Amino acid sequence: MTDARRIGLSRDEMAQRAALDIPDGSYVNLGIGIPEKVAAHVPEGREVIYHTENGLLGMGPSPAEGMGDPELINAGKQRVSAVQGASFFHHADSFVMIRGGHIDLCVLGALQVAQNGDLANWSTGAPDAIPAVGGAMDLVAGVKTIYVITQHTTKSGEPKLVESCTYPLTSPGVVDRIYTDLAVIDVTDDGFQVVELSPQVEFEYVRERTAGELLPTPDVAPEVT
Amino acid sequence: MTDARRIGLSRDEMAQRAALDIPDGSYVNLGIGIPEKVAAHVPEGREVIYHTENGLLGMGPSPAEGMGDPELINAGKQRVSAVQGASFFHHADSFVMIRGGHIDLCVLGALQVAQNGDLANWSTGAPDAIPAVGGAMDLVAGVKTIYVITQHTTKSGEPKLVESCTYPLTSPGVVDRIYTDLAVIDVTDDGFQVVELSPQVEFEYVRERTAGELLPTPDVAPEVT
Amino acid sequence: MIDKRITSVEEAVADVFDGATVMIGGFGEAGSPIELIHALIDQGATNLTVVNNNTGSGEVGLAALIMAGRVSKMICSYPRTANSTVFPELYRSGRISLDLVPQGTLAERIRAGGAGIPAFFTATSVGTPLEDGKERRTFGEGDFVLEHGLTSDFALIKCKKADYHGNLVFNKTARNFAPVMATAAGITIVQTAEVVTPGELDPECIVTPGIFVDRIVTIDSPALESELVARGVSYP
Amino acid sequence: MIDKRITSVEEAVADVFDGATVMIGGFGEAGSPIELIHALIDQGATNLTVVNNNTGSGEVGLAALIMAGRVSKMICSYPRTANSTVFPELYRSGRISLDLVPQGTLAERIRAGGAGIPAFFTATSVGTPLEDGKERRTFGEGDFVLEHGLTSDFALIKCKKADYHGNLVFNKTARNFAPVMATAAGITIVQTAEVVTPGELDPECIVTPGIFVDRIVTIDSPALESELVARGVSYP
Repeated sequence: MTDARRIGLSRDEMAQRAALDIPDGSYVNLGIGIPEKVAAHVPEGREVIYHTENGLLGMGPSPAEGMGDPELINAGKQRVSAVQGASFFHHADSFVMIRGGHIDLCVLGALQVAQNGDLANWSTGAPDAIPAVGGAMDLVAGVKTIYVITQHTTKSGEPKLVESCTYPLTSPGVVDRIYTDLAVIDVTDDGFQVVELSPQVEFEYVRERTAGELLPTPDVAPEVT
Repeated sequence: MTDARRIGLSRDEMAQRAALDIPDGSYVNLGIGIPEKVAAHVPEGREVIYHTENGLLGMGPSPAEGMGDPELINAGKQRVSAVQGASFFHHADSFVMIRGGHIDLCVLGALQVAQNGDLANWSTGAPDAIPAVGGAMDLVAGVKTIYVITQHTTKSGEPKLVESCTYPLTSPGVVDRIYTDLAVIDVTDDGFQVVELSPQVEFEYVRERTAGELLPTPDVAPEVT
Repeated sequence: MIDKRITSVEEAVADVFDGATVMIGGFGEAGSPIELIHALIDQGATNLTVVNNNTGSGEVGLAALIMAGRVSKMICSYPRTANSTVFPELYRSGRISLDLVPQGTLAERIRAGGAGIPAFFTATSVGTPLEDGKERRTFGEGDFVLEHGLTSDFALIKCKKADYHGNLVFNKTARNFAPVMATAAGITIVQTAEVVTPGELDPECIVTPGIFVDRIVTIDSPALESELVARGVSYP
Repeated sequence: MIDKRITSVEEAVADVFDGATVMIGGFGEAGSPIELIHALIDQGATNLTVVNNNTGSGEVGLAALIMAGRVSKMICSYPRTANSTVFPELYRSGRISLDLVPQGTLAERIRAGGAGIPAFFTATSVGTPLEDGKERRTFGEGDFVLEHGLTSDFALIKCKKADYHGNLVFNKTARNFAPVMATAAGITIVQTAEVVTPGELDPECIVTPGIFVDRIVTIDSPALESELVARGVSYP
């Protein structure tokens, strides 16, 4: 399955594809890693306000290397900026926004997503690992819509879209949509529903690399409609 | 018992007596009525910071009639001022100070105080009364020390210091000290303990007007020590 | 483009529906969004549940809304204030119901509602008649009762200055319940004396971040309840 | 006269006792009260339970306190960050214990501790291994777990500016856990870059009112954790 790395979207292209689905006027929290790249790709003309759980609404781009304020950082502890109209607040108030359902959308990475929407993204459960959860459980339990961006398979080719998660859960039944290098996939009552295949990627190719139930898009296979 | 109005302290004198016991550097909430008068009588040289539950720490004196800001008021909805070093905050934060035990002292009025410290000061339980509680229950449940200022008896001469309250409670077992026109009285495990009699007031006179167990001060009756 | 300004109070409250729960800011007249309340009276929604610390005074603002028969239930801590005659009459005649909540519990229930906390324990009301029907539990050395988070369909609040993203700052003790109500309402409607461009408010001093605000109406010279009451005004 | 200034960091932390629970502000280095932490290392108290979102980095600040063997238990959400090697080693060798708490639950538990709320329900951690041992209950359509308020003997926090009554304002995202920790600690010790006279801070913009603050020490040019780590500093 090493060809899975040669076809499909790059990390930046995955972020770019996800960015197309960020609605104008929404309040968004972006997780660490590929999700962080989404902000740079939101189409012109949309105004999106970014929240970082360490106490800033209205997060702007990172400053040039060595610039910025070491006390103006994001949840990944990288220096960022604050846009016009930003506000600072303490941690408990920040999680009022999250837990209270005020953030419209969160884009996160994943270790595994199950076909019922279960998300595992904080621990492999390895006995010698130092457990660390951060704000992941709060985000997925509180934010209205959860998007995941992830490679379709692990580096060794194992599916990350699975029938049921083998890793410890971050929260059950929370994922709405998944952006992988191979496809855009919705989590539905019937299983993983392909919304869109990446260029040059065939449905069968994706199905072979998916462990749960994978439904083709109506366009690809009209008989499913 | 109409002479109870002719001897003992006036309302201002009761406030003045209570003010002597307000420690330097304390954070204090004063209830509506006689307790409001306490601030004016705190001895020179003590710095006391007043809290009003509607969102101000560092409340200052009322402005002259017709002056002030209608949006700078106290819990009794009277115009007040803010001292140097004051801060404004919202209602939930205000009650963090109260419920979290951060206010050192609260001085309140009472309908009845029982010898076990039970306080009734929000309702007579009359069937036609409009029930109204305000912040009284939060204050007595949260503030570290509770002082009561009250006439020793009702206008009709009924004791307000009682064996057990007949009115609905504000909170059980919360009152530490009571300032009446006739005496200063501590609530102790053994009952009401006279700390100090008002000038020209005899212990027996107070005992006749008290329904609970009343203990004389050690000075008055050394055998009790 | 995020711009939450609405042209008129009429538009701002147009979708308040019969049976809605409406939180209304203010402690007495301080912070009372009187123009929004009057617009709600004109709009006509009825059978409302209203959350406010009090029940208004005279025959304007909240008291006028109650007097117009639009409120079937009040959730408040102190329905008995100076010049408050409308509520007592309707209450005694059984035409309005009352859910009496201690002031700090009311504030915290609203804060919990906005924070996604369905319930919490507090010592307030333990051992009193207001404990009736609540679950009691011992933690450490104390007893506590279970209280539930409170949310609403709408919040009507007043502030001093807003930017059009919905960031708000308040005036002195007029802040009171408004910031927590903004978090607990499905739709938060704000009347402000002034609207500025995002960036003009100091980000360290914003009290209510724009995420909690849906609509902003400018009322540059809001009426003062006590002045209307003193003049004997009866709304409408 | 209310004046909470203390001359030195040594005096400020002198009474921290063995076995104390200490909340330490900061999210990574932003808001970390590094001079107070170093004073606590010098002071020598041991067997501490420390509450912080992380476990420090390099061999300065919180990481140095842990490296010195003074911390028997960490309560935190994310003990694994860049340049964080001290905690993992001690944890794997069983010399320090870990109470892993989701970040928002940690913030809310501290807020609850300061607010006199012994316990509250939240959806966070439901259906995960971190739910183990917690009471689960259904409210409405959702399931929630019971979490307990968290208090401490001391809090060490950092701010931008204080007045000597203890009113505080912060710098940007260095605010993070400090305001809630100030409410939840028996004794709150603050290092500030500047102290002013009461009245100089805008009362509408004060983040932490003085009632939550016990001691203030001025550190006008605080060290930056990342710079110390980059220079390979190991404290003491």
